[in-house]
Amino acid sequence: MSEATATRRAARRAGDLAALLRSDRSLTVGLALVVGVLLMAASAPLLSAILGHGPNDQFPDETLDSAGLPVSFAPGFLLGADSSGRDVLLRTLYGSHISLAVGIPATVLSAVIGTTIGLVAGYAGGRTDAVLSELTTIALAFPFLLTALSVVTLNRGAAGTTVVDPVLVVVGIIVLFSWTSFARVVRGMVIELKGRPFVVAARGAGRGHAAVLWSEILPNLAPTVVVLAAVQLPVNIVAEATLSFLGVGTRPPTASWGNMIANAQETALYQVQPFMLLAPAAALFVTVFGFNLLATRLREHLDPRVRGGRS
Amino acid sequence: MTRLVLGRLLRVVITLTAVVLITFLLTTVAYNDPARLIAPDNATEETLASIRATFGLDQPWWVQLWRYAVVGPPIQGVATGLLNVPPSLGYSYVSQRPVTDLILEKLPATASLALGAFVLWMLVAVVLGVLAARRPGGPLDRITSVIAYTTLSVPVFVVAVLLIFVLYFQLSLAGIHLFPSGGYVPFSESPGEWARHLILPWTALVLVQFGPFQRIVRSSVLEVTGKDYIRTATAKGLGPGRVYFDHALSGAANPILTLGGIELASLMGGAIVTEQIFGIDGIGRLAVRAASTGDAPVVIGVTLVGAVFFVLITTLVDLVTHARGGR
Amino acid sequence: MLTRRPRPRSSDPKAAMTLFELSHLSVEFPAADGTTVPAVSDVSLAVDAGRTVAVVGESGSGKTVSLLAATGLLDGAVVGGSARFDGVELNGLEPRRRRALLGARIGFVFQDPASNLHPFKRVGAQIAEAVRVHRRGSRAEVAARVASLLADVGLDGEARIARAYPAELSGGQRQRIMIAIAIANDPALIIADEPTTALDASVQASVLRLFRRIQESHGTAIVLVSHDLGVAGALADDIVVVRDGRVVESGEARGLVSAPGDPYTRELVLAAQLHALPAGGVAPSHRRRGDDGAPVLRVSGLAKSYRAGRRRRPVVDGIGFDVAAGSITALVGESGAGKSTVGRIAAGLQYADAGVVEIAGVRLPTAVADGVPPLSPQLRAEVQLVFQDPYTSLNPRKTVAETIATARAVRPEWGHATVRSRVREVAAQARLDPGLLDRRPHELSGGQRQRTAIARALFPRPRLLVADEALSALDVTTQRQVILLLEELRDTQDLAILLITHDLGVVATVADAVVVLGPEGQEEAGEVDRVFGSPRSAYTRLLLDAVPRLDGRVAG
Amino acid sequence: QDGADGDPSGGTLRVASVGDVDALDPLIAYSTEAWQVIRATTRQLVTYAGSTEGIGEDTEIVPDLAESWDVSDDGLDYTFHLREGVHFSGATDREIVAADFVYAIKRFPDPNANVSAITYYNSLFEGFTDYADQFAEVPIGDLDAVDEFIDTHDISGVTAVDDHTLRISLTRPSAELLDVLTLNFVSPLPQEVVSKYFADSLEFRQDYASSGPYYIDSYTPDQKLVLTRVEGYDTEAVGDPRGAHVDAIEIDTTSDSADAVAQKIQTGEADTGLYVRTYPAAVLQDFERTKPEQLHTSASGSAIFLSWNNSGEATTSGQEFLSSLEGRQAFNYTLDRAGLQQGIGGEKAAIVSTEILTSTILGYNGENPYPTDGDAGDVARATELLDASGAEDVSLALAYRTNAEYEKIATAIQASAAEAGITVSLVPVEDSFGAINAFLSDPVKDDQWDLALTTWSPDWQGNSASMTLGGWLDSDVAPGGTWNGVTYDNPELNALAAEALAAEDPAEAWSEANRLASEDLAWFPLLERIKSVPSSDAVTNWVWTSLGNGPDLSSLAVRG
Ligand SMILES: Nc1ncnc2c1ncn2[C@@H]1O[C@H](COP(=O)(O)OP(=O)(O)OP(=O)(O)O)[C@@H](O)[C@H]1O
Ligand SMILES: Nc1ncnc2c1ncn2[C@@H]1O[C@H](COP(=O)(O)OP(=O)(O)OP(=O)(O)O)[C@@H](O)[C@H]1O
Ligand SMILES: [Mg+2]
Ligand SMILES: [Mg+2]
Repeated sequence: MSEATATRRAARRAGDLAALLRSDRSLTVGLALVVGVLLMAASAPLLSAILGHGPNDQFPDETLDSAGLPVSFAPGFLLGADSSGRDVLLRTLYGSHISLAVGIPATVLSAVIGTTIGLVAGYAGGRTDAVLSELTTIALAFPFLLTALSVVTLNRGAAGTTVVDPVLVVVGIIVLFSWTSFARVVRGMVIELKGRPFVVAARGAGRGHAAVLWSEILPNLAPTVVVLAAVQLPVNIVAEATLSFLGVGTRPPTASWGNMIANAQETALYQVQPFMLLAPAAALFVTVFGFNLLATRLREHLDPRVRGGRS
Repeated sequence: MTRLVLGRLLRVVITLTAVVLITFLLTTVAYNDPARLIAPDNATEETLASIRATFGLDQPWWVQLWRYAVVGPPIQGVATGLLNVPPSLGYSYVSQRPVTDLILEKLPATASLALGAFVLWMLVAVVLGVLAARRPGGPLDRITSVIAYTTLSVPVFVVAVLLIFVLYFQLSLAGIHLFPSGGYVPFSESPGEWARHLILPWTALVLVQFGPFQRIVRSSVLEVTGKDYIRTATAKGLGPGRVYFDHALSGAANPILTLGGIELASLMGGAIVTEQIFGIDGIGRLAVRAASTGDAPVVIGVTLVGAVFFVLITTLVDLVTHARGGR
Repeated sequence: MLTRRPRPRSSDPKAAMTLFELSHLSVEFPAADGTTVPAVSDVSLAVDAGRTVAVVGESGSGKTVSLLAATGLLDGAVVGGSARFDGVELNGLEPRRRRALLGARIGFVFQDPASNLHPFKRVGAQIAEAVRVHRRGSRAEVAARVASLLADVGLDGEARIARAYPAELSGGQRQRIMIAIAIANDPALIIADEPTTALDASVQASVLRLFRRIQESHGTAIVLVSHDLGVAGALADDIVVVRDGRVVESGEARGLVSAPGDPYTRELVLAAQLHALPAGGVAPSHRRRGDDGAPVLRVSGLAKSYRAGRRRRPVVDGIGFDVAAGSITALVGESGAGKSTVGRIAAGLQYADAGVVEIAGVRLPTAVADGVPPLSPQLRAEVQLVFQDPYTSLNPRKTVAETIATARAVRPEWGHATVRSRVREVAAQARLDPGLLDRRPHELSGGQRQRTAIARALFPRPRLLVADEALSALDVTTQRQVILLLEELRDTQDLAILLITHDLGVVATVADAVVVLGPEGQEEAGEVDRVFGSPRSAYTRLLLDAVPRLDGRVAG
Repeated sequence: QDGADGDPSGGTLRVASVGDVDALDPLIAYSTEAWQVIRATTRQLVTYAGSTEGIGEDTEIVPDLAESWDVSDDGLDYTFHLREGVHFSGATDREIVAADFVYAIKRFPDPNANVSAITYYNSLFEGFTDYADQFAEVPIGDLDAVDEFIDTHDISGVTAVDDHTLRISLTRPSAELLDVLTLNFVSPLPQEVVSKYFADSLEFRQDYASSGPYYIDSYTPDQKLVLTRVEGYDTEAVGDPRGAHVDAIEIDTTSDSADAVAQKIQTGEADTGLYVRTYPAAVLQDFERTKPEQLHTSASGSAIFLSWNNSGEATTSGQEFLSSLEGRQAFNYTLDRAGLQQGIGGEKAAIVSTEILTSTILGYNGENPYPTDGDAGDVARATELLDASGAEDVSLALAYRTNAEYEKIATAIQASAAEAGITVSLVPVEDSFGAINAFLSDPVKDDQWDLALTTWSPDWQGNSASMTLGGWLDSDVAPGGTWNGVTYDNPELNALAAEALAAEDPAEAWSEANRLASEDLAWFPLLERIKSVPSSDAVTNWVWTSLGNGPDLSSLAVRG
């Protein structure tokens, strides 16, 4: 392909995207929400600099009354404080860091692992497939939360340190449970694809297994994997929040929406300081909703299985 | 068919063996010394040693695994191995009772929660899914899709907290005692109370889970409604009810069944949080307690039961879809 | 052999009772941008009780849409004009009253029985349902009715059929089930949309015979949709020719075929001739043969089995033939006979269990195994396969140029520049516009796709080309172009071609030699004129008899 | 039947509990909440009467099953005269006799039971240690062997003279013997029933022999415990100081959190709560505003403190740092106790604690060896001491139970330590007593924590410093290990404690010991809890019990 055609193609794609956004309002909303979440994440340090305090700084004098109850508003604390006198708005903004720092790598990793395993299983077939499929079944057979509770206890090092960063542990646990959906779908697609005449044709044209996998099969999986990843991302974000809610995810004092919600619920302080519950819940909602919306619309536009659905 | 069933059974056995093995190793490595769990706070090293000897905790892990699976520590004169007849899941360190008893005791609550939610959820999702598929882009489709994506985006623990706060707490404060705050009443004791106690947890589970499923039902049915054989049904002179709820639904049933099976199996996992918040004393709470105290036999037992549940359901779904013919 | 049933035409058309009539029917589909797209703009036809009207036209001309719209089976379309059945206006008819007609007085036979039968319901139940919608009756009465319907369509031989799922039946059997559903309530009108397109010649003939019998015994009116004038001519009293959603010509069948008035009709007649055997028999081949005796492809004693559960099921055995350079050898036979299997083995894409397969003197490995045998790049360059379905044989993610160059691996000596110029060269040979090289398959028409596949096969300069049903998915004009291309390649490039097809008309037109595969194995092989002129095997004769022959000669 | 006309009897007391009662066997139960329950199902020789004023006021010992008792002149022999005609209920209804006490005490060293409370008695009762040593030989898991051992061995200092006379002989005079005997560990138990079961097993709970006003009517683990008053129970006749007003006590053990319990009390679904460490501050405020008469407040003597890891060789730099008094002082100065107090609910919820002993305990001085302005800590002073000690990059691992309140305290400590340049990393441990205990006492995990946030409630009020100063902190008595994380070792303190334990009037010695340990920062006292317990408006006759460190469930009454 010449350079000129490449740029032309790119320009056409950009034009297509603009047209797409204009015609698909849900996609636009989803994209806007996701961009909003990213902005939110980016704005956290900025706001912190402006306010002059961090998400873990405690200001009991400014924000707690004599009975230790947090206020819903104080100068510099737009959404009030939590029971430790920490800025709820700032913590909510910083919470997005954890959600994204767990959600995105966990999703990418599980996509890579799941796709590789599905690819190998589907393409090799036979015994390899049997073993890998069994592995997938075993992974699926484990109850997620219960296993997570056990795995977390493994991560205790000396002197209160953790063997690995708890965020990595959460990522690991989530990956452990989410690669399977990729592997299953990819395996099915590969089995279907490898029988397709164009793959046989490529073999007939003298191309080796690696070349066939790389240039014939993988490109055809890509849209589906992207869509699956988009679907999995919000699921993984909720999984992180759930683990943190149960107290086995992100460690205090680091703010995560899950443990902020848990804290509000456990102390029942949301009854006097509703933002303790509403702010993280709303942030979580917007994030998950945005990614969900984006994922479904992407699926509508990208996933051949869905697109071909109505004929 | 027989060969298929036998083959599946073999795989089931392999899966479950792997689950036991992995959980066993995981809990052995991860948990605190169980002897300390059993012993009192001020136990001497001698006491600890004698406890370890009793429970075989001083043995290498493979011996422990062998004991767990085959003979089991002889507690109160009863062998507690997995492969004994009747099979036993060992002995809880904390409550000092057979794990099998513990699980059987908690099973009705969890089953009521999970199965009830599953049935409700199936009904809601299937009916709304089919109706939405009848007029894609129509008002019902749009409303259900907004509800689906909204509830899908709220984690169950938020939904549950809000449900309790509004439907129990605020209502009760206002003098309307419609729902209890939680707890579980066995069906045998009072079917009415049983249902009354489960309505809120069911609602929470259905709300957060029906969305994706309703969309799957919708898109499966929608995919099918474009199919020629649906037109054949219309051409036979069938009314829309029969066309959608019989022909289209049964044509779309395979993906629905498959996903439904997986969801039912995973409901048990989802029930952990729900049980916790609604104070339903089921397997989920048992498991969380066991995991947090390090009661390894209970954790292994519950994991195994969960895995059995999962494998049975998926196998069943496989066999059913297989038996349905077609393709 | 099918002949049209002679039937006296009513001297005064007005006097005959018109059962079903479309006048100035138009159909528009709403488009995404809010406007509407016309699919049918003016279609009129009429059919009397006991008579048959054929609607003919090329693919996409609006045949199906008109009839579905007329009967209210097309959701979401805007229908204009009028459709009357037995005096009742169907357009805008209340759903309840329409449902009373559908299935009861109007029966439908749809194009593809595999997709028109419910995959998860037993066929017996599907027939029973059609009965029960419109009639009350006990379980036993319904069962009896189902049994008699199965007998009517000639499926009373096997008891298992009623309990079978559609997937467990053959194409012909499924089509008969469709017909049983259509006639379940003795309808006055049967609308049959391409009822035989998917079937091979012998099954097609028996299905057409079945229609004839039903019509005779019940006086049913039939509207037959087809893109094949041969089929239409065999069954219909009148023919309506449709193009781009308009009727271009209509009239009495025999006259229309023998003296087409419209150029489009003439083209359809020509196309039908392609599939039909020439009325005067096949002329002896006058084509140049490979000058030396050494054939490019030599097959003998070839056997192949597939794994079926634990065992292996033999598919072909004892196949033997040669393909010489500069000649076309056709491989024919009914569906499932193993034509594609032989083709893939010859192309080095599958192992043969046993036997000898030699390409350009090199023997291919044999083994009882699945998978693609490893061949040297040199050998891969010698033989290429063109797949049946042009769409699935192209990688949707690759451009035409990338696709064509797939085989560059077998020509490691070719540099970038050579590859690029070779791509242009074969594209030109395959009559592919250079402007198409940057496109992806979904931006191509069916013919362009097939030409891309042919160009890809030609790319490494093979000496043998295996073309598996390379024509069947194309419309008639494209088919003719591809045939010309193959002939040209044979004649100018000295290419040896193994042409797999079930279309004996095509074989008669282009092939030099023919190999016939029957259910029992290879029936016979030899030069086309010899085999078609004096077939030795009864099976070959059966095949030849099933091919429709166009009556009359085409003027101009 | 109705409290309105003066008689508070009748009705059902509904208690909402966060989780199940951790023990019902009087020998095993060692949590204040379990004691609240067991107080209704067991009686002792002597007891505290309960107080309507506050937990700290409940210090008067009254006769319970012992009508009267004599003490020998040397203070070594106690003879208890039991009431006649008092019966068990539940599993058996036979009369309670002196042998039932003997049996109960003989159960203490059962190797299957592992009784924590044994330290109160083992060196005190004559012949107890010999007996216990022999008992340790009995194999675990064999009930018959246990029964046989008990039948064939005696504790020389504990004898049933006749059915209604019990004699206890001591190895040394003890000022607190009667206090110790108020604890439910020494409750009469019928051997013919109890010997059939392992201590506190489910079978034990389901076939429960009660000696108190209530018996176990039904028990579903983790769901519900129903206690029903013994038919015709007459407190006058049996000399029971407990109120025993309500017909039944229903304990719903399904609640998940303090919040859930509070909601149930607010909606009237429950009358009061159990296993609630602190009620949500918002709820307390609400009660105070709208129905103050239903909010009951009392100092409790319960302490929240930080212990430091001193179990043998220092395995971390943090442990090293804390082993020097200077280091401890520096850290102590970083603690903002006023902030912590405010954090857990202000003056209504806690008072600042700067001594080892709390305000309700004999020996409390009301002093602060390291005073700071407004108890807010003194970062400057801390930094100064840090500089002087030469320690750099001090990093301390703080173990705590993962619940909102402890998490708040832990993060607050973390934040204030950071101001002085000390890094505190948090080590969350599952929020259960068993889990934290197993964690802190496991030598393998010794290097995982330097500080532990724990709590402590006095077993009884007043003269109970023997539990802390004479118990955990006394390395002569403390049974090794790191119980509650406490691993203090100071011979000077041991000597003072010994003196106090033997003294006729131990006040002076305890006070001195308290001063010493507080100055040496044997642990870091943080706060002393104030119990604030809401009740439904049905509850009348609110009574505190020091034994349960909370409401006396056996004495509350309800309206209607
Ligand atoms: N649901 C629909 N929406 C929009 N356009 C449609 C729809 N169905 C058919 N069309 C268009 O209407 C035209 C006529 O289609 P129709 O199916 O009637 O063709 P046909 O003559 O039956 O062709 P074939 O021989 O291939 O079956 C085509 O251009 C087709 O793309
Ligand atoms: N990969 C395979 N595995 C198992 N059986 C196969 C496979 N490919 C083909 N068959 C079976 O082998 C037989 C011959 O198939 P083949 O595709 O060669 O027939 P064909 O003559 O080309 O038929 P058609 O005209 O329908 O294309 C059929 O019964 C088919 O079901
Ligand atoms: Mg058509
Ligand atoms: Mg074929």
